[in-house]
Amino acid sequence: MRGKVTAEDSAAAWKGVADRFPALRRTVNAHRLVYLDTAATAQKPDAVISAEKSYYEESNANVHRGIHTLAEEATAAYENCRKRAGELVGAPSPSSVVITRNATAALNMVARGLEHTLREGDEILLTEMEHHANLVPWIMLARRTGVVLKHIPITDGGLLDLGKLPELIGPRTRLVSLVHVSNVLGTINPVAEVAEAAHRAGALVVVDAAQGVGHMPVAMEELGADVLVYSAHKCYGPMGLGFLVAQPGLLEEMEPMEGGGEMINEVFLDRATWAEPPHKFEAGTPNVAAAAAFPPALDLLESLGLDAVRRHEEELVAHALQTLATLDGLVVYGPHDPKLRGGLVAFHDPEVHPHDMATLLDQAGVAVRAGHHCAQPLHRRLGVVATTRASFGIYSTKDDIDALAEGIRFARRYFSP
Amino acid sequence: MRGKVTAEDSAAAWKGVADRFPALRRTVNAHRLVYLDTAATAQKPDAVISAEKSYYEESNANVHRGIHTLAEEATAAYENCRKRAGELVGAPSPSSVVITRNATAALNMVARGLEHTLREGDEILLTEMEHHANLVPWIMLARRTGVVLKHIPITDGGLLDLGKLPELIGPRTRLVSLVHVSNVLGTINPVAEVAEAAHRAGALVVVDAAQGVGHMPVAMEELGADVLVYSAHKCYGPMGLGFLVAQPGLLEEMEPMEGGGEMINEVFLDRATWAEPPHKFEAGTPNVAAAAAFPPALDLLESLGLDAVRRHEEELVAHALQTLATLDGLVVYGPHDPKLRGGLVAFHDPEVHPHDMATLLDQAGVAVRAGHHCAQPLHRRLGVVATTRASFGIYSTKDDIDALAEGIRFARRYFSP
Amino acid sequence: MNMNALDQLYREVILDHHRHPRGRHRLHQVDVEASGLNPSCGDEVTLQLELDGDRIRDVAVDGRGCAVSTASGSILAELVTGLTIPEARRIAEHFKQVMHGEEIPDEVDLGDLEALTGVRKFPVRVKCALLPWITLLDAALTDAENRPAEPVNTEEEGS
Amino acid sequence: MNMNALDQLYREVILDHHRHPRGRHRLHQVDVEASGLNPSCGDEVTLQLELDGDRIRDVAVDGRGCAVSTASGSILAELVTGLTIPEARRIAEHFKQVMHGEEIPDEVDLGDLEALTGVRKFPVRVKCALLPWITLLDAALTDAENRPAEPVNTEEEGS
Ligand SMILES: Cc1ncc(COP(=O)(O)O)c(C=O)c1O
Ligand SMILES: Cc1ncc(COP(=O)(O)O)c(C=O)c1O
Repeated sequence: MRGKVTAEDSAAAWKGVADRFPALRRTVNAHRLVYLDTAATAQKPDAVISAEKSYYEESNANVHRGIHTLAEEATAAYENCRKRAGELVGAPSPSSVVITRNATAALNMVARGLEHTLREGDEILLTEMEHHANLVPWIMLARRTGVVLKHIPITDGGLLDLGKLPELIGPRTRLVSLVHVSNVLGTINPVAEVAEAAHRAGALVVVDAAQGVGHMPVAMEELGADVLVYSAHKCYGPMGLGFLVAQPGLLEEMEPMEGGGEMINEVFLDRATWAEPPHKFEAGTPNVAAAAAFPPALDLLESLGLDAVRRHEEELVAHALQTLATLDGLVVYGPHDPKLRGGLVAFHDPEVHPHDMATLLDQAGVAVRAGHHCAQPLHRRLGVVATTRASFGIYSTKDDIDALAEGIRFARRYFSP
Repeated sequence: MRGKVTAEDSAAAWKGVADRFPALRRTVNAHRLVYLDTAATAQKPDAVISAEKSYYEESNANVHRGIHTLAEEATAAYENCRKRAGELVGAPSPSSVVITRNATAALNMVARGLEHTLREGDEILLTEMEHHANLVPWIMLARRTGVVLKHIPITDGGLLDLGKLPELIGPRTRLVSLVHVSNVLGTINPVAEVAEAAHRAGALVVVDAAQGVGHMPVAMEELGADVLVYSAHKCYGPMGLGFLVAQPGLLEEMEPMEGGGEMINEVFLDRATWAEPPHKFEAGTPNVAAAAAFPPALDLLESLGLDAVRRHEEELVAHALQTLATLDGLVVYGPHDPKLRGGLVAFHDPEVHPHDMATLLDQAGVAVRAGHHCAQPLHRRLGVVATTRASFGIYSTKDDIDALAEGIRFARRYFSP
Repeated sequence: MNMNALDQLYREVILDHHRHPRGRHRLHQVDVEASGLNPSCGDEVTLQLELDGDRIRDVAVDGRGCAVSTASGSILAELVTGLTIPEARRIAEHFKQVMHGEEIPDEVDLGDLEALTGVRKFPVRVKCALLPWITLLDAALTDAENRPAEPVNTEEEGS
Repeated sequence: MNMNALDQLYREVILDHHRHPRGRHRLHQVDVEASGLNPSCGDEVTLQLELDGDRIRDVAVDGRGCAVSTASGSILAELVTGLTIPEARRIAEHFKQVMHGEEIPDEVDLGDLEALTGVRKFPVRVKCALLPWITLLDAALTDAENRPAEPVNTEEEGS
């Protein structure tokens, strides 16, 4: 992160922040849009949208190889994104930031990239609350290599059961990969604590920070992350853009998952050598337009102050927990303490199935997500196949949450016999 | 492709087509921009730019899983892109189209996806004129599996030396992957002929159509392609979007390269099953914004008529070949007959190194590409480390080519002792 | 609230089937059992058929799902009981076509199923309505020609 | 044409070095040989040093590249001949800093190299100017402490 903002600047920036998001001005089924699906993808501020437009209107070109003005401008925009995206999470340097398609691609790159360092019987430790993006790449890796997957269980309160760590981390543990903020429970995990145990055992620590970055201050050093991944689209940036940030040395050790242009040093018909990281992981024409459009999202977040962003979401979660508690029988998942939670709440209504709930809420303009949220094992653990999730962003308000509660009440009435 | 356009409609569409590309209105070093780098990435028409903007301003959401209006709109836009992108190349059905990051990602998916069907000693046939995107994934595959790579040589005239085919394709040949239009020589390869020989030997045919699609009619059936890949950004569409199109059955056979959300059927902590194709190859949040922005590019191409687009580029190439021939000593690569060439010309000036050439041309507002164009083995074959390439699009004119020739003359004067 | 759209989706008969699902009984004899899953949302359904030659003597439906998929399964139990396998297949095919918005070639009486066609206004919910029917078509009826049951994925069918 | 910018890049001395590159001779004795490559554009350079203790007695430069990299190699040959290894390292480091736009901590006389600083206005060309110097720094001088030569990649240094 760059320089801190003053309290006054931050307050000024917060004023009318929702007005900067054009999509929030639309109506849905004749209601104002109440967008509570930020955890799936955040809405984009006008500055992001116009930056992408300007890029295409002015500097559109392929990067790196080009010796003409547009290509230079495009390259500068692309590399500026790398720098800013790294700064946001305390990357050691711009060259430790790989630009990817999304967080999912980044996690797959890590799994494929470290495959050659892993042997049958080596252990990888995950958690029971992972998103499929941090499960399936390792399952695929285990199939290919015979690596053994273990999982930190969760308590009934929705926390990682750290008491189990000593028996789960051992000399065979080579890597621990865990989610920073659960996209279902909301739990903000004590990543640093897990990382310390992992590092003591000589294991690498990978952090899936897809739900944390842009919603609270995140510093990979503090988390003890050797690798941290996130997606731009979940923190107000464009789609088609994600990041893999690594501590020095690791990218050198990793093998590239994909081959092609831009990632090579020398290519012969039958052999090739790779460029230095981060380029060796960026095969083909990158999404320069998205890269050009991300920094304005970071400018906005910085002007608001990430501490203030976190406080805002914490207040919203507190309000949501309180409000949902007034609805008899509704089961809310995850910790009760808003301090331990990111800006989202998943719940189950015994009377209304999540799909019906989402459809009914949509009729009232309230956009929530229903389903397993790419966390089937967690839902199995919770004993349900689907939940309804409301998730918040810098533009969310208590009114939005009240509209949600109102919608749930309506749905219950609608379905009551 | 959809319905044919009439000659009059097409003529009307061609009028002022360049005006639809905002980037072409800019000046570079006080000259009008002469953009001759379309083969690296095409400029975008206003309709594409505004479609991406509208998407973000109105329907921005994550796809598939969402039961709310924005998510439905986003899903519809995404699936419409799949349909249109497939129709452009004669895909058997929308479900045979995988949406990827770019052509490079698509080729890597094919190599990784078929890996489990290949054995040490099996042969893969490529050509000497491939882009790194169609070399490096196979080199990586060969390293992992012991598959043997062979290459169709090129003649001094820049054509595939098909006389060598009989000795190169044999019972061990499992796959032939070749470029449709060379990004350096310009050669339009006789893909159908190669495909026939490949199919007789029971080999699959993969076509890298990155330089063909959007520049001439392309039908995978006619080419004999089992798999065809291309990038949206090279045919006037947005960045961060590519396609892998396959004949029925093949996607079922291929393993996914990446795991994560959206691509699964059931996930347990230690195992998972995949969704049906094409979804099984689309892990994580896709680039919906880019998908929403591509169809307007296709609308434009269809209004111009792809036959007319091809004629336009053929005329430009003919003019370029003629014009460059007036420059003493300039070596132009590839076939002499414009009918055999796509819309690009690479050349080498013995007096001015390509980098210097590109820099000098840029001072005159002329954007060309200098270097090996991600085809080092081909350049080795041509006996140079770098060439200068001018490439054309629907907005290019003979004036642009004249400006190029003028620039080359200036560069020669500048460097002459 | 946009009552009209909603009430098209959740017609009274749907809500009734949802609240009082048919086919939730045990069969005397299970000749065929097949399960279906909507991977994107987690809805599950299990169908059991009791056969008498090529006639479906009884149907049991179980599963976890939304009002739409529950009602659809309930209607299935009601509608298919007593039909021959070809008759059941005809209804299922027909319903699938209707839900995919295709032109309907011939007249088939859909009975209560007619009420489910309102779901077409809600594209993402179409797969909820189809889940039991796809399971019937792709697994149960095919198994009625005696192959071992395996779960089917209806994802691409419904979205 | 924007002559001013161009003439900043291709100053007369650069063009002269380009047209008449120095160091294109054979050494009596090759103590160190190192090659560098710009993968993005294909420029290649090979440096040979003839050493006398820690003093560079003679330098030969060979390669294929643009005017900027050719001139830069030529200037290198001229400038470094006769220097000690630490002196050569100091100039190379200094030039690298200058070309990366860093604040310059101490005064170093760059001689003809000064003329190459105009390349900074052309960011993508900076790596052309640096190729011989990075090759000197990362390979040749280090090899002067006796490890076997291997090509270096200057890509990330220059872009
Ligand atoms: C022939 C050819 N194949 C493949 C590619 C790779 O395309 P992309 O960089 O969009 O993945 C290119 C463009 O660079 C190309 O010209
Ligand atoms: C915790 C978590 N990890 C990973 C992802 C995957 O992000 P993406 O789909 O952008 O790759 C998500 C979002 O879906 C998520 O919530």
